[in-house]
Amino acid sequence: MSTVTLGKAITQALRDALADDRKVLVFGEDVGRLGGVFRITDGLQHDFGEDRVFDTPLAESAIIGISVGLALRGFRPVPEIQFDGFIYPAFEQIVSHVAKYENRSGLSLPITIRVPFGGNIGAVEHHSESPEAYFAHTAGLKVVAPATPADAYGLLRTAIAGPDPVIFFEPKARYYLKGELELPCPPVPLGRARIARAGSAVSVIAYGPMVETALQAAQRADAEGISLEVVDLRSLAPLDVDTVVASVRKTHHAIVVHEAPVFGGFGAEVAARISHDAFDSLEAPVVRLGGLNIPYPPARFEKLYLPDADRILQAVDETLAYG
Amino acid sequence: MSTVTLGKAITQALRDALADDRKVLVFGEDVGRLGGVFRITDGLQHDFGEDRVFDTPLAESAIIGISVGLALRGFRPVPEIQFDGFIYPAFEQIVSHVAKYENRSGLSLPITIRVPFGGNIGAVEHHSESPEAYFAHTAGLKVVAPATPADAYGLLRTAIAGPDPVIFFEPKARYYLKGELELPCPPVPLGRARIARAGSAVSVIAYGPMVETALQAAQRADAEGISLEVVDLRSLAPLDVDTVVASVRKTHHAIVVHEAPVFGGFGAEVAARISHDAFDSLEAPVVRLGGLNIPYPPARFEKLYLPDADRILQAVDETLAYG
Amino acid sequence: MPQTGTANHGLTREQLVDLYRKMVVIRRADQEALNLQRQGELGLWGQFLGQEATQVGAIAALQDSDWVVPSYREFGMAMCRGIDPGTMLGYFRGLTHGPWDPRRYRFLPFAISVATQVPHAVGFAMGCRLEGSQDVVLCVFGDGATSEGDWHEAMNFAGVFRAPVIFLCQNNQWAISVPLRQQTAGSIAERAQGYGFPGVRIDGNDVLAVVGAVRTAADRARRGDGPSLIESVTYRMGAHTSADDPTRYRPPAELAPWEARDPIARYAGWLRAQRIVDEAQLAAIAMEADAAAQAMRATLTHLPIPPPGASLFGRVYHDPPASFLKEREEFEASLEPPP
Amino acid sequence: MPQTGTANHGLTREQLVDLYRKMVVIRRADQEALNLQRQGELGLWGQFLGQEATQVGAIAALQDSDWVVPSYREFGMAMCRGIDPGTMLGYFRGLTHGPWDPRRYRFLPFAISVATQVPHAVGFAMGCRLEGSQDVVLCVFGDGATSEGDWHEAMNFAGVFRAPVIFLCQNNQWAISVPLRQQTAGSIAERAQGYGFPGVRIDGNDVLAVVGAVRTAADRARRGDGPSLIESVTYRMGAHTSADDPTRYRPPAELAPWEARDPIARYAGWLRAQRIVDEAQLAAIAMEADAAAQAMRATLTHLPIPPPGASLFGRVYHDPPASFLKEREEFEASLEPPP
Ligand SMILES: Cc1ncc(C[n+]2csc(CCOP(=O)(O)OP(=O)(O)O)c2C)c(N)n1
Ligand SMILES: Cc1ncc(C[n+]2csc(CCOP(=O)(O)OP(=O)(O)O)c2C)c(N)n1
Ligand SMILES: [Mg+2]
Ligand SMILES: [Mg+2]
Repeated sequence: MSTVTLGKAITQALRDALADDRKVLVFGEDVGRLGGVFRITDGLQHDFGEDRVFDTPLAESAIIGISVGLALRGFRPVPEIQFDGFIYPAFEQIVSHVAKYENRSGLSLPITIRVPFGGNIGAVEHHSESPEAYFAHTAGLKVVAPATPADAYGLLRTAIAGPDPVIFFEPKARYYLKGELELPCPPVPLGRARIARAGSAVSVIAYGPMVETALQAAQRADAEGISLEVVDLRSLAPLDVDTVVASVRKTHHAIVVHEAPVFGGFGAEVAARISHDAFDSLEAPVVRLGGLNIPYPPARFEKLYLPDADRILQAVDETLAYG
Repeated sequence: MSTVTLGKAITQALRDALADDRKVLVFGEDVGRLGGVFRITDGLQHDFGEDRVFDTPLAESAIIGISVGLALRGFRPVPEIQFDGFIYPAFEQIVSHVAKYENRSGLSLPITIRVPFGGNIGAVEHHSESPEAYFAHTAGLKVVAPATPADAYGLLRTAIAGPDPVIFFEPKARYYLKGELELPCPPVPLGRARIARAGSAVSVIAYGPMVETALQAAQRADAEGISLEVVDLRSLAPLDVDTVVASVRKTHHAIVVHEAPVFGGFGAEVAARISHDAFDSLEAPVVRLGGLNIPYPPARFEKLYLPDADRILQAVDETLAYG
Repeated sequence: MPQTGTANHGLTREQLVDLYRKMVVIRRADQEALNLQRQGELGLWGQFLGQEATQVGAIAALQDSDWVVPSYREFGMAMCRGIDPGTMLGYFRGLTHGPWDPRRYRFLPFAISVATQVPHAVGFAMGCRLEGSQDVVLCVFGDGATSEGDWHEAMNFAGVFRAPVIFLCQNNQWAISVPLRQQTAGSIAERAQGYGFPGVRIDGNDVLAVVGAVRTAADRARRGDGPSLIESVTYRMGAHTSADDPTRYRPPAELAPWEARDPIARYAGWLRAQRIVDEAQLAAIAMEADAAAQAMRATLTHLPIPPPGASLFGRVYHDPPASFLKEREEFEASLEPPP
Repeated sequence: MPQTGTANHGLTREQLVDLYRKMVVIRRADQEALNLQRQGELGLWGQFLGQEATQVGAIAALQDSDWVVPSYREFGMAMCRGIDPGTMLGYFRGLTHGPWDPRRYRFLPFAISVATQVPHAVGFAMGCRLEGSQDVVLCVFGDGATSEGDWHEAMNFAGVFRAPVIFLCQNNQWAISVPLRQQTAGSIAERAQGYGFPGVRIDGNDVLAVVGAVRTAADRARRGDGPSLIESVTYRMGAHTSADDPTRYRPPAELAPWEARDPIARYAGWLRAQRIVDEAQLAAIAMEADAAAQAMRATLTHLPIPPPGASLFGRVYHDPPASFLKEREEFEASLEPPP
């Protein structure tokens, strides 16, 4: 049993995947000699060679496009998109091919696209986006967003070893979040949510970077004698509706939280699903928390844009006071 | 007062916009001499010249990218994306620039991106997509989808004359739908939904091609003595929540329908909003109807994939039978 | 435009005749597919009339172990790879997105989104190189495709990674209604040097010129010397697709000079002059082509409609989520006639 | 690498000295910005150390009525256009996404997404041409940007529409940790001919060579003869940004030869040799640069934090929907301290 950061857990998962299967390839912009702008691939090129861990030219559409070709040839590509905001040039390759090529060819496309996502890092434009809803709405993709080092390791291993394409969103603001990681560990299946903290009064449903925020809120609520249950979705597509609905049927109150703007965000799917499946059990409307419906703001204002423990606790009071 | 098809109404809107403002430019793939693969721009190059109506090379990202530059220079670009499935290569330009450039520069970006969208035309892959949810979730964009010739004309004129970027989704399967168009007509504002048919038992909320389908269902329901209210959103962003919620508060039952896959689709936003704002008035869970959660199927199967009047009527029975 | 080269690239008489046979057979199939579309048996058809030399010559220059990454107009190439044409037409009949097993024929699915297949070909070729395999990849696209960003990114990657790929542009002068001069002010073939590999422009209506150029490029790739770009200059004698009306944009005078360069007539003349074929053989090949076209029609018109459940849900995921399987069940249940 | 050309492009003594002054002033500002970042006053800083000749020379070759479309590294160019550096640094302090009015300085906002500004420049230039205006557009990007699809699509459009645009590549040899040879196997300058217009490679550390090349391209564009590509060969002497550590990937030996080609030292030597400046002038310019840097620091550190409501909601739409205005009200209300 050892304590590692979320970032190091991802590095370990890549290292172990490269060691276990010579078909695994890691590539992208600056992932080689530099080891990635977040150092996630640090040391991998040195240890596995330039054929298996390599830098590409600056072209995201091609990075994903060659991943399709490499997968069709029998490899397991694990491309990195340097920042969330730079996945957009690859959108056509992802939506028209990564998501649909199996359906067209009958062939397996074991591609895992790693994307550091989310804000709270004081960055300039395009470096703090949360584009997960675009991909969750795209049939044929699996979309994952871990919140802990153990899940980051386990879910990434599962994604890379699996036969289907996965968009793997890494909460970049949590790369230094520490947690326990015991290796070898049992595989973490995709599509299974996790009760990050059991509670009884309100279900707070989150994923990625917001799980930690929800846990902070839960701790403070405890002090006020309010027991929050924190549900960590882990995987957006497939979505573990059963776990979410079971939690809400227990608490009768739900808050969904993510960093992306609320309008049309993934929280809408979760809220719509809860409102439908737990209709007779809800004692208050499902509350959606998220970023404001504006482009991601300058760094000095991002704390006003993003949900935090205060806003979650406010929502808790509202939902409990409803009616 | 005259009867025109939806397609011809759009052609007329483009013609009148070109005539009224010499800053308006119409361009894209095959929109010039050919008049567009759907003939929507038929005759415009002949009448307004090759400087104002022109063909471009085959590159969607550049078609949108030059639109940004032209708008910054003071023009009103009205680029056409030939089919829904080919807007993806332009995704970065739309999400990172069309949506955000005003916020960055303080300058107006009067760009109207025309996109024939939706299925039911027996086409090959990539020609029947419904990508509206991607854009509705993108702050900074306005997203419009008309259902009638009059709205197609009025909303397009408003979009082109307005100061902000608009993604204008044209229901291509309805290009031949006939309706009344009286010119000159008062401007149709963006963000105002329309009660396409008044009713009392269930609110059916739709936009674009599914409005006609909803009206067909309403007619059949009438025969069974069930009165459906059909709400035509017209604009997805901004969304006219007041009109939608007012309708549901009247009928206490809601069905949201679109062609796009249900999971993470725009119906999730509508359903989540209704479930929240009309929580105390709903007598049954909001039902979402849409495409299956799979890539758009081969033409021979599209009728099984898309919602139709039967599925709407089934949902009506379910929601009325609830509880 | 040069005359048909006399270099026969060491092809045997049989091989030389086979090039002719294949061109005649695919043209006849193309014509039959157009008939089928007009008779309502196909939703759409995109002719390759006039481009037979490029399609037959390119495949003839490859080894069976090599791979082909097509756009949507390479039906003739697919036939040359042995894919059954009647079954393939199931794609244009709207029965399936993927009528053949790509591994069996080493021929990837049609790519409708222009130029998006080019990076696939490069990645595939990078994989061949990583394996130390001798396989090379033929990547085919049109003149319009060279304007897309994906085309450029893939060309540059191929140069950097010395991928064993042959970029074959079927420059048929048109991208739907847009003529080449409005597609680019530059030269397609000359672009290759900007990526660090050779580019050549060839007479795409001269089947032997195509065989020669593709073989040279394939040898180069197999040697490990990297990619090549071939601009095969030809002409789209038909409409863009059955949904298109070229009379709206194409000057009629444009066709005559290209008819004079018809790849099949030219090659037949050369074969005759070389006394490689006689009229009897030519007539036999024509009959063979008719028979093949009739067989294609029969296969197509008897294609069963695949089961909806498998067609829609069967190949979306290799490891389908439980929720997805549930949706499939509900879908299939909904198909059963209510009791 | 040639020595500084003797051709002074008909520049007056004052103009020749001004080129030097500007290079010194922007370098000093660049250094000060790095200090400010290290002192925590800026979130990020991207040095342009070593690229002063290209930045100063290019702007000097334009008319004030011309437009500039930058990437994120053209801070020096922006200063040459008269934008206040202290205010501009508000961008890197995280106060605003757009610190200046693009129309006032004819200088568009920084473009962070690599190469995405290139089609903007082409569209803008197409607009100039449609208006029959004499304005030309200078579009600036790095060597890495040439690998992006947008770059290619924009180059091709510029050729087809004969847009009055100058493509200026600041080839500083690196794209973060990726050296040019891994970025492309070809040549950047040579790519221009594939798009139908001229491309040249110049010594980007020779300010007079830059003035000459950009002026030639601007004249050509103004004449209506269309675009040009200039590959300005220079070197990124600093880190990619303050977040980068080049010691992880850059061979130390690489720097010395480029230090020997320092654009300011070289030009100073030439000015001295030509007896255009004396030591007193050089000293005065150095003091002027110090003063400007101090002023920049003072402006930055005193920049007010703009009001949140206006900063976040004020420029998203020109015609904000009612629902959006309501969200803004709720947001602003939430900022008020609870009573
Ligand atoms: C990305 C994309 N944009 C637009 C289209 C619509 N479209 C289909 S074929 C075509 C022209 C292609 O021309 P070319 O590359 O020369 O190939 P050809 O059809 O002449 O063989 C266009 C614009 C498409 N299929 N994909
Ligand atoms: C589309 C996109 N992908 C990746 C990045 C991350 N990134 C920022 S700068 C850079 C390298 C750019 O190199 P170059 O074009 O040579 O310009 P330079 O920084 O050397 O001036 C990268 C990869 C980005 N900003 N945009
Ligand atoms: Mg063509
Ligand atoms: Mg560089």
